[in-house]
Amino acid sequence: MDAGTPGAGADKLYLEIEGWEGPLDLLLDLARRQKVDLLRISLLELVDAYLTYIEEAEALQLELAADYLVMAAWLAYLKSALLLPREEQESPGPEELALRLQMRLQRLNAMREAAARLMARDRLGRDVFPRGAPEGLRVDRKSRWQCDWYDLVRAYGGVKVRSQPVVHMVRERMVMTLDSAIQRVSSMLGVAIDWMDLRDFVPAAQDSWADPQLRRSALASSFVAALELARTGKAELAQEETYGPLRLRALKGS
Amino acid sequence: MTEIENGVPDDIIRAVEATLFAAEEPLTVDQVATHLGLAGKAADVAPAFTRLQRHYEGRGIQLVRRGERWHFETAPDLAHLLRREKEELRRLSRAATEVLAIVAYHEPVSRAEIEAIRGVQTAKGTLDVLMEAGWVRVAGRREVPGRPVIYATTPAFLEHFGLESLRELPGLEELRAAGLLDPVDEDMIGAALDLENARSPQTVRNGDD
Amino acid sequence: MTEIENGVPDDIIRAVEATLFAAEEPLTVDQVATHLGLAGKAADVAPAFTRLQRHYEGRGIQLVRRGERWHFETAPDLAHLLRREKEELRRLSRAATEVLAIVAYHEPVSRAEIEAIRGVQTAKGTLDVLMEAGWVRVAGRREVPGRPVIYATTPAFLEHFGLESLRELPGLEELRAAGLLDPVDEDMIGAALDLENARSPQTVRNGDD
Repeated sequence: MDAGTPGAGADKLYLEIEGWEGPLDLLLDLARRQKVDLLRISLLELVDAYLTYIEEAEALQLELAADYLVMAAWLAYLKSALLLPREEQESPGPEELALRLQMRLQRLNAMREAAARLMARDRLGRDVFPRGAPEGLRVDRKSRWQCDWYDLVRAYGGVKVRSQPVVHMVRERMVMTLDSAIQRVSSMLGVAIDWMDLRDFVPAAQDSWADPQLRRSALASSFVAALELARTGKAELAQEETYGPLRLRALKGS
Repeated sequence: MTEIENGVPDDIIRAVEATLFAAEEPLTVDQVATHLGLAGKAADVAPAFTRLQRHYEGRGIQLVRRGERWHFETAPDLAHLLRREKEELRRLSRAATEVLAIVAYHEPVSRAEIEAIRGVQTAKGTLDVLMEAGWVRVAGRREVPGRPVIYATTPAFLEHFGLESLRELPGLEELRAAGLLDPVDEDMIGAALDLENARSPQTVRNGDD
Repeated sequence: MTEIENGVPDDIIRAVEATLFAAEEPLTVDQVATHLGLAGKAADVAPAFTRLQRHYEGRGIQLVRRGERWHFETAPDLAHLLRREKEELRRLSRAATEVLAIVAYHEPVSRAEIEAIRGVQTAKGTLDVLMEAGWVRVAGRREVPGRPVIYATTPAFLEHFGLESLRELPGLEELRAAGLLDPVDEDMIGAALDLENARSPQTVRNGDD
């Protein structure tokens, strides 16, 4: 309420009405002015006080919220019901309604007082204080990355396999080259102690050598390799009959 | 108790003390246990809290429990020495303080129920202010026609107002005993508006209860 | 001392305790005295500091003096509680593993070179992860146009993978022998054979060694 407003009674009333939190609030305030326990207030007196207030406000042509007027109408009804006994009593009767009104006022009053007590407690930040500069607790989530040697080298192998140029990748050309045949035949001869059949130089028919075409190329390359090794004096060849097994062995002293 | 009062406290007590002291917000026993690498062993850690609480009794600092959470704060009787003028608490309107009290004493409670107690419509902003302050939260919906939103208080409410639990609300038992916290299902204003039909079936039923 | 150790501390001690606790920064004896309305009576207040300091000895919290200012802090031996590290084991992604392998086999290597070898663009984040893991470091810039950053492995890399030096990483021949270059489909057979062809001259030469 603005205390600076020139304080005629009418102004005061107006300002107070503005300050109420609804008609029940106004009613509660009027009830408290009787200065008795809410259970023992005079309801008729309370109704009169309320109606007087509203009438004065209307006389001053103050704008009142509709619910104040509704409350006034209801209170007027209650008052008449209380004063004028009727033959056919409605249910609930006026005494019951009056009791309920009292209960409403008590409830609101209880909450108003509870609010005041709540606000008056030792409040954090006003009366009691938390630590001013807490260090704070931090949980740093740190990733510990896992990777082992096998993953690493395998990954590199994967990259290498993937990144090889693929231009020569034609199936028909899956062959054993002469170079590799020479290397293979000469290294095998190096450890052989007896004659070896040329066909034994061809890799076993398994895994990547399972392809018969590839094995034929290997046989051919091995044959040329055998001739080459013989030519350079590193091996000798023998064939007992035409189309018979071609055998070779390392030349001693080579 | 003696090893706390007179001697060196044990490791768990020291660790709990340091953790709560350094924490930026109140912590539950579980949270402290987890922080100390004792997750799931709250039962081993819990006694340290009550021992610490007793140790700090009467000192300038207290260890307090608010709901499930614990924190250190200054002793309330020193308020006059510590109060800082510059730090103005948010001033709550009368409407807001009333609504807060109604939520706390009746929770969970719908807006219609709050309005029934106050006999006036509650501005949306009032609940917003309380939620912004962190004291009130939406606690779901009531499973009745219209499924109204219901409100309840938060742990921060207990912390701010220094309550171990809602059971500590001032006068709670008396109010309950006087029937002043019973559910309000009667809208007097509505009944008044409905003057001619005022003696509606519901009202009669209520009267018969 | 007894009234502190065993009983209720006196009012000044309590007030100093609470003031230092709630303070946002370390305070001098004078500042605390002024705050308590005892300006100019620092001599009356000062003993409370040393008594408090002694009270907190061995506890989880300590009252410490830094220069002229006093403040509470967590006991030094409990400092590890303030910053706890929680380690999460995470497997390196395939992409990251490949990049790591390329760095290890080719170091120092620029990002563009890594991408050329992998044949795929390398997300910046991948290298970041490897640096976070502590296995890869920035090893400078290559003195070519654009001065690209180049990467290399760290000692932690060798340690983690149990290597004395990068030379211990298996060569391609060894990878093949271990089946790590095994083609995954038919077309790859050709690639593998070509690879063998490519290496053949060296192999022959090696044989001659």
